[in-house]
Amino acid sequence: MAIRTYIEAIREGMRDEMRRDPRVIVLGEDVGVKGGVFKATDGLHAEFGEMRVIDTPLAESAIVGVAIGAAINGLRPIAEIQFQDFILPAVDQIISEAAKIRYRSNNGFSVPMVVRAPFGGGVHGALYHSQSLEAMFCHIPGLKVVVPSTPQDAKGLLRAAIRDPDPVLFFEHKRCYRLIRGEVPDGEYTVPLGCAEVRREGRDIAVFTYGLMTHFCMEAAESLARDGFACEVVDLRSLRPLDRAAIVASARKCGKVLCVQEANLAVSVMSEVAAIVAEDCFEYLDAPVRRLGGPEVPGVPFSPPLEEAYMLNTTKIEAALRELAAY
Amino acid sequence: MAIRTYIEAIREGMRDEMRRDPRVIVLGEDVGVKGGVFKATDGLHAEFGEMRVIDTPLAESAIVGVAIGAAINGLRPIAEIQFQDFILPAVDQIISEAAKIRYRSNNGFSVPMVVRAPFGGGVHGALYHSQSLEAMFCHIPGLKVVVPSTPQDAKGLLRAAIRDPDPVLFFEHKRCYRLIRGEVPDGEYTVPLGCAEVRREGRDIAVFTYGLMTHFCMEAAESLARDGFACEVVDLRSLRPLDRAAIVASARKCGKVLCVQEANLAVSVMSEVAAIVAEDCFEYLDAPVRRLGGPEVPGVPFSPPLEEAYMLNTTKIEAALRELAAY
Amino acid sequence: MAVMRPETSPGSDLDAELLLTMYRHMVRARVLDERMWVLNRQGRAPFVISCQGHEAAQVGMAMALRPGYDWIAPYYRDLALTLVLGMTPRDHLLALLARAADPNSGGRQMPAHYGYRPLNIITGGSPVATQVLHAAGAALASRVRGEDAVAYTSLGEGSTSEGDFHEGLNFAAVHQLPLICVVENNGFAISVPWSKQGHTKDVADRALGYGMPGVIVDGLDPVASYHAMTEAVARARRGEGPTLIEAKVARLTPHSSDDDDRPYKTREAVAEEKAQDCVLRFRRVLEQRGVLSPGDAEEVRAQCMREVDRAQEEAENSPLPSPESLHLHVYGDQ
Amino acid sequence: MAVMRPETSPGSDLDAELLLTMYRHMVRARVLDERMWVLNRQGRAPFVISCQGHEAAQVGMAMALRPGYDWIAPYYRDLALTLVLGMTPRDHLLALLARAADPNSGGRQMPAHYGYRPLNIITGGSPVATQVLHAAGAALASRVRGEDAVAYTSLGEGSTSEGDFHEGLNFAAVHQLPLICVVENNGFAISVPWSKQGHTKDVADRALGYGMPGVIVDGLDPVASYHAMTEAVARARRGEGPTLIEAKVARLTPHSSDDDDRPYKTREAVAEEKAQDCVLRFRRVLEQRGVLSPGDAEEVRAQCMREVDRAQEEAENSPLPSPESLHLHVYGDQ
Ligand SMILES: Cc1ncc(C[n+]2csc(CCOP(=O)(O)OP(=O)(O)O)c2C)c(N)n1
Ligand SMILES: Cc1ncc(C[n+]2csc(CCOP(=O)(O)OP(=O)(O)O)c2C)c(N)n1
Ligand SMILES: [Mg+2]
Ligand SMILES: [Mg+2]
Repeated sequence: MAIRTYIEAIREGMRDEMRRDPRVIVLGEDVGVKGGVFKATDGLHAEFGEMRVIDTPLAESAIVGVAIGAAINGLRPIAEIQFQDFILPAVDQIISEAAKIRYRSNNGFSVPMVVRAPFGGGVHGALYHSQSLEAMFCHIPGLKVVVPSTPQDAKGLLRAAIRDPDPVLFFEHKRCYRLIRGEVPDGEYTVPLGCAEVRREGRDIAVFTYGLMTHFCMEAAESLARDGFACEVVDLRSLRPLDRAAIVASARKCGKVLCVQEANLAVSVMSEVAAIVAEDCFEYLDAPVRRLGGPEVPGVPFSPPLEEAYMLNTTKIEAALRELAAY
Repeated sequence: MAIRTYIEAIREGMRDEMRRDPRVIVLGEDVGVKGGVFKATDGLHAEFGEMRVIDTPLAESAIVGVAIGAAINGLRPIAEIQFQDFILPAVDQIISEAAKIRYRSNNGFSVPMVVRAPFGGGVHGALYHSQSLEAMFCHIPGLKVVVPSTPQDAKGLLRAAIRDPDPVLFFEHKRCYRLIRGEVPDGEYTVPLGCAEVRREGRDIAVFTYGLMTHFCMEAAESLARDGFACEVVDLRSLRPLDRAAIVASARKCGKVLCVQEANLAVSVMSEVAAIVAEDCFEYLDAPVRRLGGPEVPGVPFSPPLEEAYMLNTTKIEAALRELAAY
Repeated sequence: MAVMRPETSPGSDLDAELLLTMYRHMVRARVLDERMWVLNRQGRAPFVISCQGHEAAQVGMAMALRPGYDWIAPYYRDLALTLVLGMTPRDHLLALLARAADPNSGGRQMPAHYGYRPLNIITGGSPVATQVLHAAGAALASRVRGEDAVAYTSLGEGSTSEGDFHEGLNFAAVHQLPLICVVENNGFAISVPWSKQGHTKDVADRALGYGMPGVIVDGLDPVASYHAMTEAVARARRGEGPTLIEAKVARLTPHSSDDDDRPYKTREAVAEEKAQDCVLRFRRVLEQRGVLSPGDAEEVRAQCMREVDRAQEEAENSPLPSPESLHLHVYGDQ
Repeated sequence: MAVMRPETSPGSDLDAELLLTMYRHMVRARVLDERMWVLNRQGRAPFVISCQGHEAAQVGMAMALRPGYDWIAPYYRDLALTLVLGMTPRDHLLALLARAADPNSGGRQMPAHYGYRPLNIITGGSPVATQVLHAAGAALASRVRGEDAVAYTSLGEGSTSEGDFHEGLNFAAVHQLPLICVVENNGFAISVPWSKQGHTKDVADRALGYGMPGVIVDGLDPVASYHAMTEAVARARRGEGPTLIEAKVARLTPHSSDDDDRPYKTREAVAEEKAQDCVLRFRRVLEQRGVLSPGDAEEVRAQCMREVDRAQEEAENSPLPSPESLHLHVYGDQ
């Protein structure tokens, strides 16, 4: 096993799949010679050339729409959206088109395409380079939505996404890119979509989370462990479909539930997780479900005191856990 | 009080506000001479002229983006999107722009604009003329989202939306347009945004719903009442902000909760309602929260047997209520 | 790059066989289209949208393509186009009546939402102009594989106001993709006339902004349409990039069976368009040239009627989808 | 409609006072811009995006507008433009340092996201090209009220690939709105050259697709820019509709403080652009014409330095927003 950063794992995932399968292409803004604004595609242009690593015009609907057409005609495109915030001009292509093409053609056509985009705050990116907009896509049948939290998952899930027969939105937490390093297995492994991962076992409180927050939850759980409270930290990884069985199992086992996400809470992934718990764990609960998420404001502000006030961190999560432990 | 259909009430709401306030304009596809494909703007072009009732090019991002600019420069635009399904090309203007303009300018600018769009199924509209896409907007701070179920609310909420200082998405169930009639008060009343309405009081099961489903839930509740079960039917009306206090009050009072919506359930309005109940009503619940919604498929199919299988109706709701009553 | 207006006198240089084939295709589409309205008026089909007035353009264009090799991203008026490419009246009536055997969507979509894998006719949804990008993507994929297939896409003139039209044509121009985009300009987008969609006289002028050839063609003339398309296809196959073709056509019906065009279209304008009906016009041309002899036109029509009768019967006897099939084909790995 | 290339020899017909004002504005913007990079390199400002190389175009354009009356929807490079209109170095340094008193956003947005109510400078977000539609809407509102205010909007050449650019210009053309859209063409969108954004030689060709005048101007010449804008504004005020102006400028820095341009821009190209630096060039012109006497340029620069020093001090002493203010101004009725 090699040690890789999160972004190296993503880069290698793309590279390995491109070596393996000539149908895989990459397209997006600045993905060519520059190698992407975060360098996720660095080196791909040099290795695979202009035909397979395509600098597109500055037009997100085109990036996704062209990827859809290319997927229909036999390729396996990986479309990069420079920031998740800028996926919004492509929403019609994603929701009206990609998500519905298999269904509306009665299985005649399909869209094996990956849309990659960095999301999340904590990098002084302000309102439009910090958002966590995954919830809106998690509502839509026909899409799959994935958020890795570790290098191992980043590579394995990305490879699975590229091989998946349907459109997968692959959201990468930009703060993880260089912050998170870890072991990455050698060889051609994949990590299956649709499965949550228990990152830490416990029987007192079930913590459901994903992305960067996974790391904060692990730290908070660590801290509680010192006082004898055992938190089970579940990294959802796949936000659509959600791993309902895993959610129910951990919630039932622990009887107390904390849902943690960076995005604001209203009508979000953690609304759904809480709803699942409310539906399927009624007789097992020892406390009200608790949710912790971004505040009800339209984005992460730029100024450091505001950004800090906005973002969750280990301390805030720990406080919520202790409150729940005391219930 | 006069008797009006749902669509007449909407038309009168616009007309009355246009008479009252010269800043109010209407823009959209076919809203002029044709009076809109559903005839919602019928007569407005004749009364207010080309300058205030504007047939736009076929471009939804333009419709909303121009409305934003006009609102910033002092008008009160009502933008019509022909079908809610076709709001998706305008999502960037709605979420990146309209929703964030007040916040990002630190209160320097605001967007007093209404975006009207018909939604919902049951009219042989198939995948793209039947969707219920409101959930994605309910996630977004800075927006308000309204769905009336009666003519009285349609007119009163629409007037309140037009006078509101912020962007309001006003979604009208197209099946209600001519199906639902009812009394509409005379004079210049408004119905405040942000408030749910208890349509029927009861203490056995709290039913949360909105739009066309409100009528189906009322019928189902009627049927249960004959067997002595008293359902409280709460018409949410305002989906953002949700009336949390009203939800909690009815859920606590009844101890059993059924959430009913036409949209599919994952990461939806009823996920949030269930989550609120799970958070705030833990000690009051006598049964697991139940949700009833559209199936996990990408849209309402055209063929009658499929459309029927897709859509909720009184019978399906009644069955869920009886099951919950028996818990 | 300037906008071109190629001159072709109808039927000039094509042999009689080909002209006759064109005519048959036009009549077949017209007969089928009319039948769909009958079924609508009888209450047996809730929705019809029509190709009447667009047949000449579509037949001419379709005959310049290679069915099953080229990629096609059409729009809802392209009934005649799909018939020429190889779909059948039966296929379309199965869709109209929302039967399980509908090869476009298994009855899931509204009629006129074409999609047929064996012929590379890419499934279309309702949002207009999105298909332009799919066609560009399909063209890109053919190029990546080194094939000389072209991608065809079409849309109405009103739909060129959408951002996706711009992004698609711009992308195709930058990458010099083998894309042919046909705008079927019938003057109206539902009720909104071209003067409220664009400030240029011709839609083809939009091509100038993308540095690609814009071609204006008399879309009531199948031969002119065929020639324009043949040339655009040849250019595309040679790797010389995309073309925008504007076909000036007529909408002989209201927008759809849900529309009433009286508030926005004068009766005189309607009558004028009917007088220019492309099917009648082409019949007269062929009769003058002796390609159609007396009685031939009636015979062509009768043949088409018989085919459509048979197709209707088959479609009507074909089962509706089962309610359980609602849940199928959301994902490929289910 | 053809694309126009008006010829103006720099400084031809304007009086010395005006030329000097232009020069002062250009230097002031440059000095402020350079200071922002210093603060960035010192670690006191996490993000800078620059107007260096765009000053001539922006100053010329801005001087043709009526501040506080016309509506302005600028983009992130328009530092010089906003200064001419009436914003101050202090305003911008408050934004750079994310202070509560930042009049653009109270420190909420990244620097260079301009917005200033008293001057009708419409708040901008980060997604490119969306502002074109806001400007069209503002122009529409002025027209509805019968005012002769114009709306100005600007964006980079790469951003013209977005659908919103198309929809905005098309809307403005159809409704003949008083909109002036300026494309500041610096040849690159981050790393992507114009040849990968559009297949026309000039960006102004895009105007042809909308039936509006397209004007190409030497954006390194403030006088040419001023003239082109003056004419477009006059046309717009007279109700004669929108204009697209392409200003050929240079990007003298990497895209932003986060970018490294070495992988995609040769050092020779960079050196060539630096040699054409519009501030130096205009200085030489004014010196040749005797508008600037020996020592004047140094004095102008020194004055600007003093102003920027003072502004920096004020900004640095200004408080950051309080954490509680995070929750303010989500809705107006809170
Ligand atoms: C994105 C989107 N907006 C609106 C509609 C509703 N709509 C369907 S067809 C149509 C008019 C299209 O006119 P045009 O492009 O000229 O094509 P035509 O029908 O005249 O052939 C409209 C507005 C739609 N289908 N998609
Ligand atoms: C919708 C959207 N997509 C992507 C970006 C990221 N981005 C910021 S600036 C930029 C390049 C803009 O280039 P251009 O329009 O030429 O303007 P310039 O910076 O050269 O002045 C990109 C891709 C964005 N801000 N918005
Ligand atoms: Mg048309
Ligand atoms: Mg540029």
